[in-house]
Formats: sequence, structure tokens, C-alpha cells
Amino acid sequence: MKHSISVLLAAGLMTLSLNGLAQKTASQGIDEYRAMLQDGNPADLFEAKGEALWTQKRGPKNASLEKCDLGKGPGVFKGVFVELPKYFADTGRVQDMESRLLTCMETLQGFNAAEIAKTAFGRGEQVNMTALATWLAAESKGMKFNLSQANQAEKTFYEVGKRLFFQRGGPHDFACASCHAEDGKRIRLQDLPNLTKNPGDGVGFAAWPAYRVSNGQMWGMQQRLNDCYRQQRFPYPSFASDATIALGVYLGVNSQGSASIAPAIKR
Amino acid sequence: MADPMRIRAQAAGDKATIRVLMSHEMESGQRKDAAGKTVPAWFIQEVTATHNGKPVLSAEWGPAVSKNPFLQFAVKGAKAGDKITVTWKDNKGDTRTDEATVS
Amino acid sequence: MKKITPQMRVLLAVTAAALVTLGCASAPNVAELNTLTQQIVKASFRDQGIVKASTLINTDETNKACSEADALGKPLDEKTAKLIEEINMKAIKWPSDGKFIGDWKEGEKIAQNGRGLTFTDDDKTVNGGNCYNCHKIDDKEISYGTIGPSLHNYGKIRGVTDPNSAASKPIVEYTWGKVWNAKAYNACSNMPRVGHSGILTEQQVRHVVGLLLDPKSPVNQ
Amino acid sequence: MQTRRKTIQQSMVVAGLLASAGFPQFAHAAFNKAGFDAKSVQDAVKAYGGGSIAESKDVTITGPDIAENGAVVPLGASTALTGVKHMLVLVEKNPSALVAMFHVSDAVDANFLTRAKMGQSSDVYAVAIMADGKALFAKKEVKVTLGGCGG
Repeated sequence: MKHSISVLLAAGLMTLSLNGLAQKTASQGIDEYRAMLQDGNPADLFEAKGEALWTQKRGPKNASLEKCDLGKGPGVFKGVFVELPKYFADTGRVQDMESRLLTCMETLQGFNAAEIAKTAFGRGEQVNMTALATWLAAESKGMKFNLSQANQAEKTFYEVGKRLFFQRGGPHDFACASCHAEDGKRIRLQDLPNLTKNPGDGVGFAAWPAYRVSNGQMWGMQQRLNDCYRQQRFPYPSFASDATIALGVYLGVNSQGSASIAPAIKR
Repeated sequence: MADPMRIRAQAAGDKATIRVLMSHEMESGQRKDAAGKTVPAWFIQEVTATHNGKPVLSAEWGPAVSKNPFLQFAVKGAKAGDKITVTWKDNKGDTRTDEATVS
Repeated sequence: MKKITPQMRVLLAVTAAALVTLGCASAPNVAELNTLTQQIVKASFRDQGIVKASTLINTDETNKACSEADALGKPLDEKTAKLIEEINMKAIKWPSDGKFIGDWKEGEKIAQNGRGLTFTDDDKTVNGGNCYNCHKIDDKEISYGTIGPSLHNYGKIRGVTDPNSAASKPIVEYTWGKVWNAKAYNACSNMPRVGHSGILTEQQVRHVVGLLLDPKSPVNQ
Repeated sequence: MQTRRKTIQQSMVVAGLLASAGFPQFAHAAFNKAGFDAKSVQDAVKAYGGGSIAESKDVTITGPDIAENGAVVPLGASTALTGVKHMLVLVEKNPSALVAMFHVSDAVDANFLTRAKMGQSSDVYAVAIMADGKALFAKKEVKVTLGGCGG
């Protein structure tokens, strides 16, 4: 009797230590899983689509986007992604990649920018918008972020973005900072980058657009921020709105010098 | 029409590794829409591949293959410059073929 | 003729204000930046589903004070913090029937559930407590967050063997209060005011308190 | 319970039918409904003429120990054995176990990598069905966790 109890105890202890082991390796297991997905990122499919869209004559004006000025002059697409958002004199606005693409789709191709901005993600022209942003990000893959803070509007937007980052609200009192202002934290099993400073190469701002394996969707930065706000229980941030662009400036300037891995693959 | 595939074919030693990404919803038939109605299954059922025109692979897939499917396989004797084609056909009869050159 | 966008308007307004006060186009001051941020918030967010844009503009003093302190990178001054804690303490609703401890099994389900109150939810969604997003609770769940402290053995560590005993009363009350309104104990806590803000019902809070304090709950095994 | 002898007889019948109909090796890529309707690993194997499954060190299944999301779980099935007819990738606890079936020809390695949906934590299988109807398998457990905000 005594003997069987000690055997049971030993077995119990073994299970305990095995549990301990399993927990210790949970994050290693997740890392392994992510590594397995790196080869064969479906973002490639969207990148190819975006590349074709750039030269395709479309819209009421039946024109391509080849003369679009994304910040380095008309038609330049290499390296623009890592310098956005920035101030554009022709619109008098600070613009991110998607906001600037809207401008080009309107002025060059004759699309109605307001209509596209109102379209839900994954529908109509938003699908093309995401594909274009994915391809343009890929054209700067490996380059280091280098956002301008020379213009007063760019400096002001950084300060506004910082305030938005720390703005608590909604029924849960959440701010971006609730999850992204400390090192080494996670939500469930997801590591949370600290975005109040440079989180390093390919982390945070430097990883989007990304393919989301959980829903099989390609997300640009605008949709990434939109879903952060959704989970924060905030109201809906309009597409390419100043709030989302200002946040982009804050995150982008903080990522100064980090290499972009976009388009990435994410949970 | 379905979007093109991305096919990478790379020779190493006496064979070539083929990596394919396909653009497809792969709807499982288990999911319900917002109105509570089951979304009908829609998935790639057959995948075939050729090497310089000669059939080398055929596969049958079910709806449990992930959305925007990835497939990797190796063709024996394939070398740089050879042509590889991949064809898929889904349960609605839609089909798509793309070609890549082994590098 | 260029279109005047809302962004241009606010930028112009701020620049104009700066011009008036300082006589040159220099950087806006803190107050101007705060105003500009609020204008941008107003122009950028819209109603969607069950979430109204006004909730953001009409947020309470607790959130306003904490957000401002966070953005400046300074903690709240002691007096303001005390005041906020007092306001929130007064707002705690204690259990109407005097019962603090609910069914831990229901509590575990609520702790696991992260749904409700987003702009893609509807008013029929049963809200979850989001607890595992930030806390380790039952040892068996490996998918837990680390934003908040571990709650594993919460009751056991605090010596609660009978949550209905007089000896346990202070801990039981503190636990209820902390779940109901975390800001009553720490003005700028990261934790949502779960009962106060209507995330969970009184009955759901009771179950969560049960999960934490019932000696039979796996949390205390 | 099916005896191996019976299985061999059956697969010979199938092979005979195919031969008499004059099907070239790759013209029969018709969808095997029975295989994909099968609830269990064994029934799916049976639909492709395989006998009772037996664990074998010669077959390899690769996959993560933990999947951050069940929607995309990378799985690999391989063997260095010769005489492999079919290579199957299966998830035991899915509504239908079979994920993908590959006809193995002399022109390809019996080594395939794909990605599967998993509804819950489960054992995943690689099964090699040999020309003689033998069905050799390898399995491993994949834990599916709830990621993100649990919403």
C-alpha cells in the first residue's frame, strides 16, 4: 500500500515536471512554428498582383500609376516605403503609403478617393490598394527606416501620434500603450513589442504589410491600426485618417534605422 | 479568373525543389456566414505538375488544406532551364496552370 | 485650386496660433498639441456598429489625467492620484445580495473569453473578461499573457481557506473591488474597470471572484 | 477487420480495372470522395487500397509542436523507401481526417510539404501506402493554441 502511494507520487511528480518542461518550451515551440512558415509567404501572391497594378491602365482616366510621386519623385518606387509617412507640398498633408496611393489613384486615374476610403477592407478597390502597398513595401525590403522630421508638420504629427498612442479610452480604458509600452510582455502567447522606442529590425512598424495566417488576409498598416483600435474597443478610425497617419509617424520615427522585413507573415 | 500562382523551382544536385503558392479561398464548408448559413465548400481538389511536358505529380486535396495553399515537392533529374508547370482544379471546375523555369 | 482638407485646416490653425503668440512659425506648445490631437480625434473616428465616436471624446477624468501623464512620461502627482482613487472607490458597487463568491467554473469560462464591445460585435454578444490575455490563472492554460501579474494560487497565497469566513473578508472585498474598479486601488492601473464600465455583469464578476478565491477552483490547487 | 490478404486482393482488383480501362498513370487524378469523407485515419487509408496501418521508423511526419493558429499548420510527409504508391497527410481529429493525398511516381521524391487547417489539438499522420498495400505511418502531436486577444 505504502509502496503504491510512493509510486503514484513519483508518477505525479513526473507529470508535474513534464508540465513544467512543456511550458518552458511553449515559446520555443511558437518560434519553431513561425520559422516553418517563413518559406512560402502567401504575401508573394499579393506582391505580384500589386506589381501588375502599377503599370496597368485603369480608372475613369484609363491611366497607370507609373507617374505617381510617392515622395522621391514621379515614378520612383524603390525605397519610398521606408521614408513614409512624410509631408507632401502638393496636398499640404502628411501622408502614409496608403493615403498617398489614394491621392495618386484620384489625380492620375480619376478614381473617387473618398469612395475608396469608405470601402471596407478586402472589398473593391481596397483589395488593389493592399496589393499595391504590399508590392511597394517589398521594393524596400531590407532597407532601413529613415522618416523625415524636417518639416514642422512632420514634427507636429509625431507629437500628435505620441498623444494618440497614450490616449486611454473606451469601456476598457485601453491605449496603444496598455500593451506596447514595456519590454518583454505578451498577450496570450503573442510577444508584444515596446513601440515607445525602436523595437529593432523587422518588429512592429517594420513588419507591415503582412500576411495574417489566422484569417488568410493580407493587411496593410492602415488595417493593422484599424484592428488594434477595434480590439482596444475604440470607435472606427477612418481609412487614411489623420489619426492613423499621425500614429504611423510616431511608430515610423521611433523605428528610425531599423530594417524593414515587410511584407512579413504573421499569426 | 483566378490569380496566378507563384512557382519557384530551384535545382540542387540531381533534383529541383519546387515551391508553389496558389491563390485560393479553400472554403472548408464548415464555416457559417453572418446570417448563420453554412458557406459551401470551395476548394482545390486536384493538383498536377509536369516536367518539360511530362507528368510527374498528381495529388488530391480536401478542404482542410489551408487558404492560399503552399506546396513543396522535389522533381528528380530536373536541371536549370527545364520547364515546370503546375495545374490546379477546384470543386467548382475552375482551373489554372502556371509555368516556371528551373533556376 | 487645392481642396482644404481638415488636416490643413488644423495645421493652419495651429500655425496661425503659434504666429500670433510667438511671432514666428515655430513649434506648437503642449496645450496647442493637446488641442490639435483632440481635433484630429474628432475628425478621424466615426461611429461603427455598437461603438460610438463620442465615447472617445467624452472619456472620463481618470482616463484624461492618466493619458496626459503617460504622454509626458511622468507619473501623476500624488494628490491627483489620490483624488482619482477616491472617486473610483466611491463608484464601486458591492454585491447587492452580499454574496461575493460565484461559480468558479463559470468564472473560468468568462476569464477565457475575450469577446464583446468591439465595433464588429453586436449587442447580443456575451462579453468576456479578457483575463487570460494579461494574466496567468489556471496553471493548465499555457496561452496566457504577462501584462498583469500571475494569479495562479491567488487565494491560496493569501491564506483563503474559507472565503465566507470573517478572516477572509478583507481579501474577498479587495478582490471584488479590484475586479470591479481597478482604478480605486491604483489610479492609472492598466486593468480595465470590469464592473464599473459594464464589461461584465455583477453576476459575472461574482463568478470571476469565485475563480480567484474558491479553494476548489483550479487556480488554488 | 480487414485482413491484409483481402486488402491486397482488393488493390489488385483496382489495379486490374485501371489497367484494363487503359488508363495512363496520370489520367486517373479523379477525386476520391470516399477518402476525403472518411472520418478516421484507417478508413481514409483503406479508400486508397491500404491495409491496416503500422507505425514505421522509415516514414517521417514533420510539423510544429505548437501551432499559434489552427488555420495554417505546416506539415510534411516523407520516406526514403522505394515502392511507395501514395503519400497521405492526415489530421486525426478533423471532421474528415484526410488533408492531402499524393500519387508518388518515379519522377518525384516521396517528400511533400503542405499546410493544413486544424480545428483542435490532434495527432497528425503521414502514411505511405506501398505498392503491395502495406500502410506505414508516422505520427506526432500538434497543440493548437488560442492566440491573439481570444476574441
